[in-house]
This record gives sequence, structure tokens and C-alpha cells, in this order.
Amino acid sequence: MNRLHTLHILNKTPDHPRFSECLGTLGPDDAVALTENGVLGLVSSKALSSVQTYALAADLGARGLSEDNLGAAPIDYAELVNLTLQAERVISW
Amino acid sequence: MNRLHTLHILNKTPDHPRFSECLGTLGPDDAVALTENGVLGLVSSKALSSVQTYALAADLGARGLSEDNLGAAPIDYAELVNLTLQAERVISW
Amino acid sequence: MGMLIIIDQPPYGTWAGREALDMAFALAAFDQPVSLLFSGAGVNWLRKAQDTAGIEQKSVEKNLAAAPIFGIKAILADRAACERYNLDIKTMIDGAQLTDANAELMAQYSQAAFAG
Amino acid sequence: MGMLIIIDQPPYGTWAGREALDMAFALAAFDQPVSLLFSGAGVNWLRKAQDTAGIEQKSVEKNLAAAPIFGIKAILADRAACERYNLDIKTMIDGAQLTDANAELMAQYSQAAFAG
Amino acid sequence: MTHSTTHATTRTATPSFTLVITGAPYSSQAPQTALSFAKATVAAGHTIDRVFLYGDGVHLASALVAAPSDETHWPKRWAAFLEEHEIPGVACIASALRRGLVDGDEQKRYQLGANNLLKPFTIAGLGEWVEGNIKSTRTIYFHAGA
Amino acid sequence: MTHSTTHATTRTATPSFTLVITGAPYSSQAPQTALSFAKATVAAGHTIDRVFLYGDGVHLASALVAAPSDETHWPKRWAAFLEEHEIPGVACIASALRRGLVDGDEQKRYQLGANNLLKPFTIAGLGEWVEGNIKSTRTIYFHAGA
Repeated sequence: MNRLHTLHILNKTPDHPRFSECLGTLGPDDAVALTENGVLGLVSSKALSSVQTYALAADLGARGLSEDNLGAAPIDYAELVNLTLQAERVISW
Repeated sequence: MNRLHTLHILNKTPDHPRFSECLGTLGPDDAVALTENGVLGLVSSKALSSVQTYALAADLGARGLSEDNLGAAPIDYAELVNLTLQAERVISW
Repeated sequence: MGMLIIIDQPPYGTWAGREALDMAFALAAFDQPVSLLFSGAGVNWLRKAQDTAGIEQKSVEKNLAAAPIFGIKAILADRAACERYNLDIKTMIDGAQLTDANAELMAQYSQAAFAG
Repeated sequence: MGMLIIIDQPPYGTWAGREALDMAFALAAFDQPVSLLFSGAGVNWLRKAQDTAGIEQKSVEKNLAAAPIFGIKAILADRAACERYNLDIKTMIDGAQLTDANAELMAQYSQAAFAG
Repeated sequence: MTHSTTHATTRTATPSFTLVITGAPYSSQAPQTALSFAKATVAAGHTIDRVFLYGDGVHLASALVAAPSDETHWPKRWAAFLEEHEIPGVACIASALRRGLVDGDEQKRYQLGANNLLKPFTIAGLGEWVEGNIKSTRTIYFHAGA
Repeated sequence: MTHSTTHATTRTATPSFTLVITGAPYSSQAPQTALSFAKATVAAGHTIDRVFLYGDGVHLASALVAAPSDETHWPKRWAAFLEEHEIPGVACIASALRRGLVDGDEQKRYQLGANNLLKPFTIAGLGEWVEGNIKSTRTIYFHAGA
């Protein structure tokens, strides 16, 4: 795995101002982990950037979203914990 | 005073999705009363529509905004009460 | 006429939508005419096949399905919001009707309210 | 390095900004390096001449003015947000610095956090 | 529709209000704005039929708030206003139980160690809101901002 | 900087976490997501130094929540997890007092009629958060969504 600078944990809907604020601070070595309502970013017309994107499978399922063809890697809570340790920094939006 | 159909009480910042939702449902005989953080709509680049706009003076003052040249009529709470009775309907956003 | 209860937040992330639904059910229980409008990100309430096993919350799909039985007049969904969230009549639960959340729609109701 | 505390909500309407400021003061009290970043609608914290007599809340201007005295390193304001809210260095309280809230800025801090 | 929100009827009688507060004190400005609105309503000679607390708004009825001495104590301020003008203040029971706000009866029913409802607030169901909505000339909502 | 967030040091020892919850139960999903995260952390053999409740997150420590029988009781669920793994759960005192959450000591100090802090949660200052932030490998925040 490449260097992971900042892991951005994003739990807001794409309509929430903090969703856009988060996208505006992504660096090339960053990754986004979508949680809670943040997973709706994968079906909205608001484009997620080209950084590596993960999404909590539990939250995808609750919102009726398939784990396939969404442009994000589905993860469980254990993988989210791992990502927070792999990253040099974590920001929760 | 002209017929006042719906009074929209708007207390969200212009960045909040409900601010735009409110603007999207304004009719020609409607009026907007900006309260709390809603008064920041008067200094943001997000244009308020052409309907009659009021703003609570107490909230303008708290946020360092002048009552002049803002494109809204400053009102106190008594005037807000009056507006809710003059309108046929009131929606709080 | 009657009351329009508006839900503009998705389910599960916050409780505002659940509490809006309770308001609608209460009005219906007292024979007051009431409809639901899903707007903004709230349209995600209407997506089919919500599986909440992973988050230990009850699915809201059953609650919504019960709405007509309990006397709620209509389940409306803002067309533009549905498009933004890639929802169409096929991927939405049965009984939802597409509409445009604008001044004309609002004028059909004597009151409109959010739960929070 | 150190912590960047981010405030993206205006004062008075919610308590999130006040509680963020308390976090910054606590860090400074324990000699941890900390700066404040005002972004989005949060830049309205920085507008001069806030008169809170009409809403019975304490003005936050004094709290902010005390920040450097208590050891907070910098008060930063996102330039684009200031422009959106018609704020410039003349209409802002003394001591605030314009910056761009982007990846380069964030990389200068070992941690960044919101209060809520 | 038996609503009294139609105009011919309401303009003649004394206007009356139901106020619904859904934002919590010390988290939103909703209880403050609502109190200023309520005071102006009473000062204008109008009636407030009831104040209904819903969602996070039920925290306004907490008897255990200890606000810093230089900040306004919103629950006490609201309680004094309600008592002075003999206005019923009602917290929605479903919202209250989930959020840890109970009176003596609910304490017994759920075998809890204490109760924390501030007088003169009471706890009741959404029927109180429905009734207020039918009876009052206007129902005005005070939500949390952002 | 004495932070242990630099990597050479942290990769060798057992990773440790401070979790900060700022969203309330039955209003936000934050306490639920945080509990799932916490369980996965412990299951992976990592340490949780403490859980800090801030802002509206302090409501998670209420002893008076009576959740509907078909809904998860998040305060009890969290309390059981903290006790099982002997993890300190701390509610910020400034946030708690404003929001009507008090222990026996604060009840006496402010002459209140009851206390409502759920065991094993305790009440303390922001210094606990600062200390956790310095000591732990990672501090992870769980905010209310929207």
C-alpha cells in the first residue's frame, strides 16, 4: 500500500457544507472513509475526488446501497480501525 | 400592505442546505424573516430572492451587521409576531 | 389542504426524520389530514432494500410502508432531489409519488412543518 | 506542528464554536501548540463590533481577543470563505490572518479537529 | 378541516399561539428566540395556548442544568415565564424518555433512580401538539439553526 | 512536541486510542458508530485509553434514558462495554453542567434535586481530553452527522 497521509472520516451528506469543505482539503496521498450519511456521497451527483475512497459496509447496507460499482471499497469497522493506524493523521469531519 | 401569503422564518446560514430549499419554494406573495444565523444571508454572495425580506435586529447586532443597506427591513420580536399573524401561513425552516 | 410534514435528512444518521414521521402518525390518529414530503437528502428514506442489521437500528422501511394504512394521505418525493441521489420510481419504495417541491406544491397545504 | 482546531459554524446560533474555543484554550493551558482555523460560515466569528445585548449571550469577541494572551499560536481565516461573507482585514477583528484552507495548510499540523 | 388557521375566523377573536421548540439550550439558539417571541406575543395581548418541547427541545425542561454564573439559565428563565403567565409547558413523552428526561411517574414506571423534570413543565404525548395545532391561530416552530 | 502521533514510536508499541464522542444518542448516530469502532479496536488487541464525551455527546452518560423496548439502549450498551474492558468514560464537566448531567458531587455543589450520571462514567475537565490526546497513538472524533 502507498503512503497514506491523512485519513478523512466523513459522515455528512453531500448536501452538508462540511462535505464540500472536506473535499477541498484532500491531498494526493489522502484517503476518505465514508461513514453514516457520508456513504450517500457515492450516489449523489456531487463528484468525489480521485483519492482512494472507502465506505462502511454497515452504513451502505442500512441505506439500501449495494457494495458493488459504487467507486469505493467497502470496509468493516476493523478495517476502519486499521486505516486510522496506517494513516499519519486522521480528521473526522 | 399587500397580501402576505407565506412567511418563511429562516434561521440557517446560507451554507446550510435548508437555506437553498427555502429559497426554492418562495412564491411571489411570500416574505422571508431572517433570524439567528439566517441574517448572514444578507452578507453572503448567495442572492436572496426578490421577495420582501425582514431580519431580526437583535440577531443582526449580535453578528456585527449594520441595519442599513442590507436589503432587509430590520424588525424586533413584536414585529415578527405581527408578521406571523398577517401571513396566511408560516413555515419555520 | 392539511399539513405537510417535510423530511430533508436521511434516515439513521439523525433522528429528525423518525420524529417527523411520529408527528405525521399523530396527526393521522386524530383524523387531521397530513402528507409527507421528502426533499433534499431526505429522499434517501425512500430507497428500497434497506438492511440495518449492521447498525442496530430498526429499518424505517416498515414504518413508511404503514403510512397509508394509518391514514397519511400521500408520500411525496421532490423530483430534483431524487435525480441528484440517483433514485427513480423503480428504486424507490412502493407508494411514493414524484413531485416538485416549489411554491405551487406548498400552496396546496394549510401548514408545513419540519420535526427539527 | 501542533493541533488545528477548526470552527465552521457562526457564533450565537449554535454552541459548537464556543466549545471549540474551550478545546483550544485547554490545549494552550497544558502548553500544547494550537491554532484556530475559521472556515465556511465560521468566519463570521471574526466580524468586528458584535453587539449581543439583544440576544442575552456573551459576545465572543472578548474570548477571541484573549486567545493570543493564553498562548494560542494563530487565528487563521479561510480567504475564500471571508470573500463569500464579505469580510476583509478591515472588517475583521485584529490578529486574524487570511489563509487558504487546503491540503498544504492542513499538512502543517499534526492533528486537526472540530468540536462537534 | 376544522383548523382555525383560516382568516375570517381568526382576525376577529384574540389571536392565540402554540409554540414548538425543537432545539436544545446551550446547543442551539432556539429556546432563546422562542422566549423573546413569546414575551412579545404576551406583550401584544395575544394568548399562548401552550409551549410544546419536541426532539432535542425537551432538554429545556431539565431541572439539573447548572449554567455558568455569567450565562443565562434558559430552563429557569422559561419556567418563570410559564408560571408568570400560567402557560402550559409540555415535553413530548417519546422525545423525553429517549433523552433521559423523566417526571416522578415515569421514574416509577421505568424504575429509574431519579427524576429531573423542571416545574412547571409536564410530560405528555403528541396529542397535545395536535390539539394546540387545531386550537391556536398560529403554531410557530423554533428549530436548531446551523 | 511530545505527541506520540509520530510514527517510529507508535508502530512498535501496542497502539492506543482516545475516542471523543460529540453527538448525542437518539439524535445522532455518533455513539453507535463509536461503539462499533471501539469493539473492533479491542478485538484487534489495541488499547482504548479513554472515551471522552464532549458537547451534546455527554447525554450518552445519562442514567435516566428509557429507550423503547424495541430500540437499543445506547447508554447501557456503552456502560457495559466500558465496564467489561475497564476503560474510563469521562464526560466533560463544562458540557455536562450546561446540559443537565451531574454526579453526586455536582448535585451538592449546585444544590440540585437529583443526580443522573450513569456508572461507570465520571465527570472531569478538558484536561482529560488533552492528556488522552498526548498519550494515545490516535484520537478519533465521532461527531453528529446530518
